[in-house]
Amino acid sequence: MIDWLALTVALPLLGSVLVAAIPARSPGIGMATGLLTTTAALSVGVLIAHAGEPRSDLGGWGVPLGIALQADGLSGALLVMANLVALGISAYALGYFASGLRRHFWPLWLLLWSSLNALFLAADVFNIYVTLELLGIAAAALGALTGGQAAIAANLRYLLVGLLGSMTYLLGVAILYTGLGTLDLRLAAESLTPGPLAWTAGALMLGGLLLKAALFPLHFWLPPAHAQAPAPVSAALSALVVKAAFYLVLRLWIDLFAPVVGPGPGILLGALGAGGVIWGSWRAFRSERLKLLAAYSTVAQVGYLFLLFPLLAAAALPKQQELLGALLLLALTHGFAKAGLFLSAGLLQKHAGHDRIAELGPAIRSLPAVAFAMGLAGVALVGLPPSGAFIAKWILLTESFAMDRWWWALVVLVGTLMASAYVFRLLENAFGPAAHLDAVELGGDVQTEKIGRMIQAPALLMALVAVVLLGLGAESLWGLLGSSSP
Amino acid sequence: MATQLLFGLVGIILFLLGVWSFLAHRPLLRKLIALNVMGAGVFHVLVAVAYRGLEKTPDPIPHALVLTGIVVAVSATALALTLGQRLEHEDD
Amino acid sequence: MTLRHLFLLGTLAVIGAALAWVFWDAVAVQAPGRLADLALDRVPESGVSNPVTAVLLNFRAYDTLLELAVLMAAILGIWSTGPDVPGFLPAGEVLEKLTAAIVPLLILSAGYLLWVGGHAPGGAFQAGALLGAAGVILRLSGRPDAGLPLLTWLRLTIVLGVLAFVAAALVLMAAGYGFLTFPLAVAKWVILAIESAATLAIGATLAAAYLAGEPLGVRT
Amino acid sequence: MIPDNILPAAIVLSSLIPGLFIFLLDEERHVLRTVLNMAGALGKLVLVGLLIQGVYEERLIESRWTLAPGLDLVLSADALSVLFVTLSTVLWLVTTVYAVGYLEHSPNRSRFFGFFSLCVTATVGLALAGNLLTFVIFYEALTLSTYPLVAHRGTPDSAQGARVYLAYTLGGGVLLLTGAVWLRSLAGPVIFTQGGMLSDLAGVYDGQLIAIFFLLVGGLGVKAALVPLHGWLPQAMVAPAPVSALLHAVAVVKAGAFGIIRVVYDIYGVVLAESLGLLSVLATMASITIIYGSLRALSQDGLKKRLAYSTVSQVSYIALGASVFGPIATIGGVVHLVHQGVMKITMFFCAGNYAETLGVHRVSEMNGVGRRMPWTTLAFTVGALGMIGVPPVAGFVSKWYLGLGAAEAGSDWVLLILVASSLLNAAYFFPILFRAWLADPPASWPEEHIAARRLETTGALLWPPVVTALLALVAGLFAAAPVSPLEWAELIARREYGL
Repeated sequence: MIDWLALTVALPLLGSVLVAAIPARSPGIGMATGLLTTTAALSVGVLIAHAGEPRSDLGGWGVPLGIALQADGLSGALLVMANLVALGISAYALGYFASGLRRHFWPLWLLLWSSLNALFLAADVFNIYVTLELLGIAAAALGALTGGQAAIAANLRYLLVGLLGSMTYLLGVAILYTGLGTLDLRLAAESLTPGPLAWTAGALMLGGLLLKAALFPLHFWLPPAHAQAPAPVSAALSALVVKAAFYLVLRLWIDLFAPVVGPGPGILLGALGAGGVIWGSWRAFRSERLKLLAAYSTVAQVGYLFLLFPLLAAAALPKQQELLGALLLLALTHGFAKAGLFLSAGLLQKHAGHDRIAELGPAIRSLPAVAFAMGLAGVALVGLPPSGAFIAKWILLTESFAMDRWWWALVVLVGTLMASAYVFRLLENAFGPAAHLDAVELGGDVQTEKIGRMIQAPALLMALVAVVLLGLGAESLWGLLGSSSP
Repeated sequence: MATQLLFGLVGIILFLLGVWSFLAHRPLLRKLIALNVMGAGVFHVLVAVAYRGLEKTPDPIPHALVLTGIVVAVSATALALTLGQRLEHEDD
Repeated sequence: MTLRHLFLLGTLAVIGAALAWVFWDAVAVQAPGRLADLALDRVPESGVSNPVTAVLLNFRAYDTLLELAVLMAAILGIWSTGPDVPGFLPAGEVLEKLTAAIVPLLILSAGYLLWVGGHAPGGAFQAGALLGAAGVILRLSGRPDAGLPLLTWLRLTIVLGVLAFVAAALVLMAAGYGFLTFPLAVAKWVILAIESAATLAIGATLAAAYLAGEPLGVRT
Repeated sequence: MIPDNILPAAIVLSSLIPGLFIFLLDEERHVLRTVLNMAGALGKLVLVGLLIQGVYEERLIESRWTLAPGLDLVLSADALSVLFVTLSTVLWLVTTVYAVGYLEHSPNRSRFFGFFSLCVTATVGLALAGNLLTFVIFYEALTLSTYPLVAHRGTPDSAQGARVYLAYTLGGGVLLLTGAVWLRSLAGPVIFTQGGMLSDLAGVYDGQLIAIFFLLVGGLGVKAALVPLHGWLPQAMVAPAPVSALLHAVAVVKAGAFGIIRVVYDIYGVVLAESLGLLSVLATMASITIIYGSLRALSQDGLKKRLAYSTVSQVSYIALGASVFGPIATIGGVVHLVHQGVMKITMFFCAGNYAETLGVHRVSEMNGVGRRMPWTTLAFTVGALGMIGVPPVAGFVSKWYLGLGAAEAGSDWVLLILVASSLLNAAYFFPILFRAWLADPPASWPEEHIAARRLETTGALLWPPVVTALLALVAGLFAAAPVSPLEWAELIARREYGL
């Protein structure tokens, strides 16, 4: 029998082994692996849509002795999103990296991909730790790929902070095992009772993960790391890696801790999320460089996601389902949109030789497709219709009014205005005197590259998905969530 | 029981010492060492959990976790050291 | 000792107290057996008699697979930062002799640990660590390549662990068993094969990591 | 024959699809681009014809698409939406012709016409919106699709104008959104219903309903340029003339005014709005805007600036009509939606012609322009007289009904406002007409681009204003004819008041 869950993890592992052994063949093997992995992920999605919640007991031992993989609507949707985005990033990377970096990029990239899939399917708290480390190490290595001093420094800090997070998480796991005698999420959820154990384990595990999810004020490491990485990596870090950490927080929160710790922590997370929305948007608005802007906007977007926690905690089941769908939709939209934005940024940087927003005008105007992609991505980040983020925000706003918690709505509205400020500060460069790039405009020394059509496609496609597909076709998400309710 | 608690408490103390020196010191190398101390602390706790008295074989699960954890920590440390070294090399 | 430090210390002290209390509480409760008895009972079905190895290579083999991937990620990351840093001076006579004596010993005991891991403490990681140590000693004694093969072969060696693991899992899956499910009849040998591959990979990886870069240099 | 559950969607798509294709066209494909534009415009016109017939027969015409559980995108046609759809479709056709002529030899035309089509798509969608969610979606889409048109020229001051425009409209959008979600949290899905749909909440949530009303009207007032939310309108004058025409006559300001009508009649219901005391406040805001706009127009020398302030003033007649209780005032307000559109677009076309042909941008440069460009100036005169309210031009009909309605409702001060504003209109339009016809032309025009041959300027520039001027006359002369805007407005009023 074919274990699709296991394959989504095993295929990229195998691919990574192959490209590591035969670097010369990296692009070919890499793309092939990417296609196969995405197919496996899509099959998992189909399984969820038809057969409910697939689960596979690796080694056939069954929990609590063995480790299980499992998927439900929440993880399945994120899994599919992650794989589609990763596939787009791979296609983009084909044209982006010179052969020198290529042979380093592919094996690490496939390891990162594998760890992402593993995290979305994880059902065992210790296995989550191992996977997190794989993710963190691959991500930091990829981020430092360009070898620049700033890049290395930023990603070393990123690696260390990540370790601090996972060590804290691991102590939480140890405490949890001491008290409950199991590492499986479901079993733990069944036997966990309110009390000091739940509080301590929760504080340690969630605290560690929040550091990786870059929830304000634990976001300090993110902007330099994401801004310094090569564009395809930045896209993966912002769109997927942070999402994976966030997903784990959400998963542990819904399944394990929310039922036993009361409303307090949820409100705290919401408040920090609000801080992230405001601070991240403000810094994005102040950023001189495009990639830094995109990185800070990620801090803000993570904030939005956490805004829903207090509402989730307070809502009754049908509403909770609705909110969970909105949260999921917001996360998916941001995944595609942010990837699109970073990939576009990378092309502009290649074309213009820099990413100083104030001087990007000519480059933007000479690449209309890229400008369009950025525009669409911007629309999705602000949460304007018809993007998926708009639907999600509409639900979030309605519920926060309906539940007499209008102050969360206020944060969203302010955040929306700030987001439009930083997005359009960027987009207005698309209008101006007719575009022709010459060395003078670019300050002489920097060398610019011609940008082919093929490499522009992934960015545009992802932005389109974020705005059109997730905007008009989101309804099925709630169907997918179906039974997988908190 | 007492042995177990002793190991556990030592583990917790080690962990907190690690946290302390991670937060209190700027140099990245010291932060890295601090992380390894934290790791040692967690592994102590796990080993303590595994202990079931002298007459019974200890719980193999935590032991396995510790082994895995050690390898993971080593890998991360190796990468971090290399990155740090690249930094210093560029500096001088 | 600034105010900030004092504050930090205070907080940590409080957290420590809380942790200690919870740990005490949890241990005293002695959560029904935890997994110990369950695991020990089923060791015979795992194909090895050493419980820890049974957990590592069978019950929780998935963790171990990912852990080997972590090692691989680390070394690939190290290589991506650039070529290895220049070696040390050749060793003096004493160290040279010592090395000549120790390295074979290390390799020998690595083999022993690998084999004994099946039924007594030991296994791939201990063995791999010894091999890695051998590499480090060679490096310290002035061998620029730390006794590692040429890069082409080295690449094959460091992926060997993951390769063996995934290959075995996929083959057995194709054969109709679950992913990472080792039928008892062959379990012992599958595990031994994986462990041997892993030992080589771990040893090579640790030694290569010590070079802190991609060993592009031609051998001397 | 197109089924009734497809028709509204088809009307929206008939400009969306050409627009998307136009984006993909290379800059040089002028012919193909024009063909696509005209095909879309004419196709839309035909579809709208079918729609009018259907609504007249009171068939249920509705397209529905589910976005999320309980959130539907609804496009449906009632008498009011048909009026707005028809207006924007007809004027889009004319404006397209004009724009093709106006933008000849200018760069980035694919981008321009792409967003031009999106803009009309948004307007039509907003006209057909069957519930508040759909309305908000297209309202924001309108902002997004007009921004690139305002910024199109890429000069520093057009960038500045676009920035201001965006700041105002996005701010307004957030107000509207807030009101919309708040209302939904109270009332569930907000479906536009003739006579209103909030009556059963009245008495329970009065306070919140009032707050929500002002959030909604605040959001809509930005686009409708209600004082003090009008600041963007004069600034947006930097846009090319066809865009100004569109912004002022069809798309943006009309979207705001149309939204206010929807809120008053189809969400709150005129009775509830009256009983909550909302109408009088709205009437006051409208009156202030009318007077203020006219006063500012007096002092403008820039022709487009003067027209802009006149728009500020004129559009508020619509809000005024909506805020005076009684069917007759309603008729006046609703019909002005059409009349102001036809007349104002004429005047902007003419302003564009003066600028393009002779380089005339200021009133002070218009001496004797009537002799050089008689047809354009004739069209301009028709528009101006209509704005003042001189019979038989359409504007007279609007003001007449507004006046009657005010009298009927017993609010005489509204009559005073009408008289005062008409005098002001005269005060700032007659000088222009006087210069244009009676003063002697200068020796040479500022910069004459297009020499006078058989026509005073290119055909593509000349015919649109002439046609729209004729429309303005016809709408006035045959106001009593069966399918005139007035008749249709009466139909709307009857249905709103359930007469």
